[in-house]
Amino acid sequence: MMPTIRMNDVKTHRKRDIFVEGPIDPAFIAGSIAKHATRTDIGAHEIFLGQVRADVIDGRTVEAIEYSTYRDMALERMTAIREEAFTKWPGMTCLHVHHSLGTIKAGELCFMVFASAPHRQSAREAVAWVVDRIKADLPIFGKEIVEGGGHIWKRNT
Amino acid sequence: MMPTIRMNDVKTHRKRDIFVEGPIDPAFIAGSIAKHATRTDIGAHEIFLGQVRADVIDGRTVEAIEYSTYRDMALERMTAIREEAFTKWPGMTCLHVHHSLGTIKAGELCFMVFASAPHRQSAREAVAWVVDRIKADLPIFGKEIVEGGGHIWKRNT
Amino acid sequence: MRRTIFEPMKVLLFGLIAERAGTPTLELSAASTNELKVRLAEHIEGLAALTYAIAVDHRMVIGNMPLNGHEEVAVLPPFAGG
Amino acid sequence: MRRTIFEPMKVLLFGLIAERAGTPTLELSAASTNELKVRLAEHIEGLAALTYAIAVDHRMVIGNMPLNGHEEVAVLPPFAGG
Repeated sequence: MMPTIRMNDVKTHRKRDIFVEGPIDPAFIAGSIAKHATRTDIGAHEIFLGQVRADVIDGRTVEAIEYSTYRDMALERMTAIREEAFTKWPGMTCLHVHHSLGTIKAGELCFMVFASAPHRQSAREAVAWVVDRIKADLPIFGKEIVEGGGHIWKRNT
Repeated sequence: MMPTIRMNDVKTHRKRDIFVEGPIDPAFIAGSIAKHATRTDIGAHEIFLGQVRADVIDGRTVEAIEYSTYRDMALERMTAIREEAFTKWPGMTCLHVHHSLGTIKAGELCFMVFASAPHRQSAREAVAWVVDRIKADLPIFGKEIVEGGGHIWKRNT
Repeated sequence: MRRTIFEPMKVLLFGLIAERAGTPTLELSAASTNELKVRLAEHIEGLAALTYAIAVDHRMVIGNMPLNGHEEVAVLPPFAGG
Repeated sequence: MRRTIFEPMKVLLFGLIAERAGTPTLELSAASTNELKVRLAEHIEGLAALTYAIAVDHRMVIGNMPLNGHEEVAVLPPFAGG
């Protein structure tokens, strides 16, 4: 049986790969921003960026986080989150998500959620909600590498 | 009489010029993001960007907005907003604001509010609050240039 | 030193207000913001139909306020930043 | 076609759980997720002290759930994305 085609299939239903090897480059973010210049119905962009913190755990400083994932499940969860976001904020023009895998050093960027909309309210609310959902629902694992070579497994609270 | 010196004078009390001539370049935003890599106490960046929309007003499309300001008052208001933001979110690491003056074409960026903090909640709340305050309190004026050469004075609602 | 209302003071105009006045500044005499509004209406055609606010020394004035002529006075149309 | 519990199935392990097991996959026989937990504890030392969840076909399992051996089963430590 053919699945029902909805009008917003193109923007919501593709199972995109959000994962990138290594840190997210600020120049990549600039490119992502610049691409929206042709969408003159957009009035507001909201961007969240996660940066690896040099936390001190039991007196030892975190030097990097090594991220891994259960990729198939994560992408399936992400597709569901994306669809729900477009249902909650139908005015949203687009939503871009990237998460790093591999070793990301303190000070480097590991996470980006970028929403655009005609007005700021949708973009703002969507980014906040999507960031929170990704942190809670996506099977992504982080090994905090501390100075001297040990590690501690990170957990979102 | 000497003014009382507070610990956070450096980060909150400078009267900075937030205004830039012309649109905000995505490459400039990338540079601003990249500069934070040395601040390894930061875990979250939240960025709001305003983009000029090609709204259709009485059947005529907006091609650009020409921004002007009452600069001295705007910068004084901005300093007060900045101080209040750092009081409300003491955990915030930094706050960068830029607003364009002159002619900004549809699709170009005219406004940036960029907050960083150890955790996402402060950065998120501060950006939302600062964006709203700037729109309500700063004497900035916008002339929407429509196709054919006429104009309409914009007003925030 | 009390200033007489006959000494003119420089009033800054912005956006739509400056456009309607045809100038970014006016020299007017007024001993209060309410009196200033009357003077402005004499100089700017159709001002009564426009929304505007008076700022004195970078602060929005609510209600009436006396002026001594040494303040920085501005006439501001609705804000449109962001 | 009912599968016997003696046929082993491949269980995916992640993060801290994979580290403790010393492998990213285990071959185990279990007719339910509760039985799977017992089998896992036999193979992974100190598992009882760890927080983990079972996902079946990419969905988190709450409570017990029968397994037919054709599902994709994974053992997940706490998430740390973002």
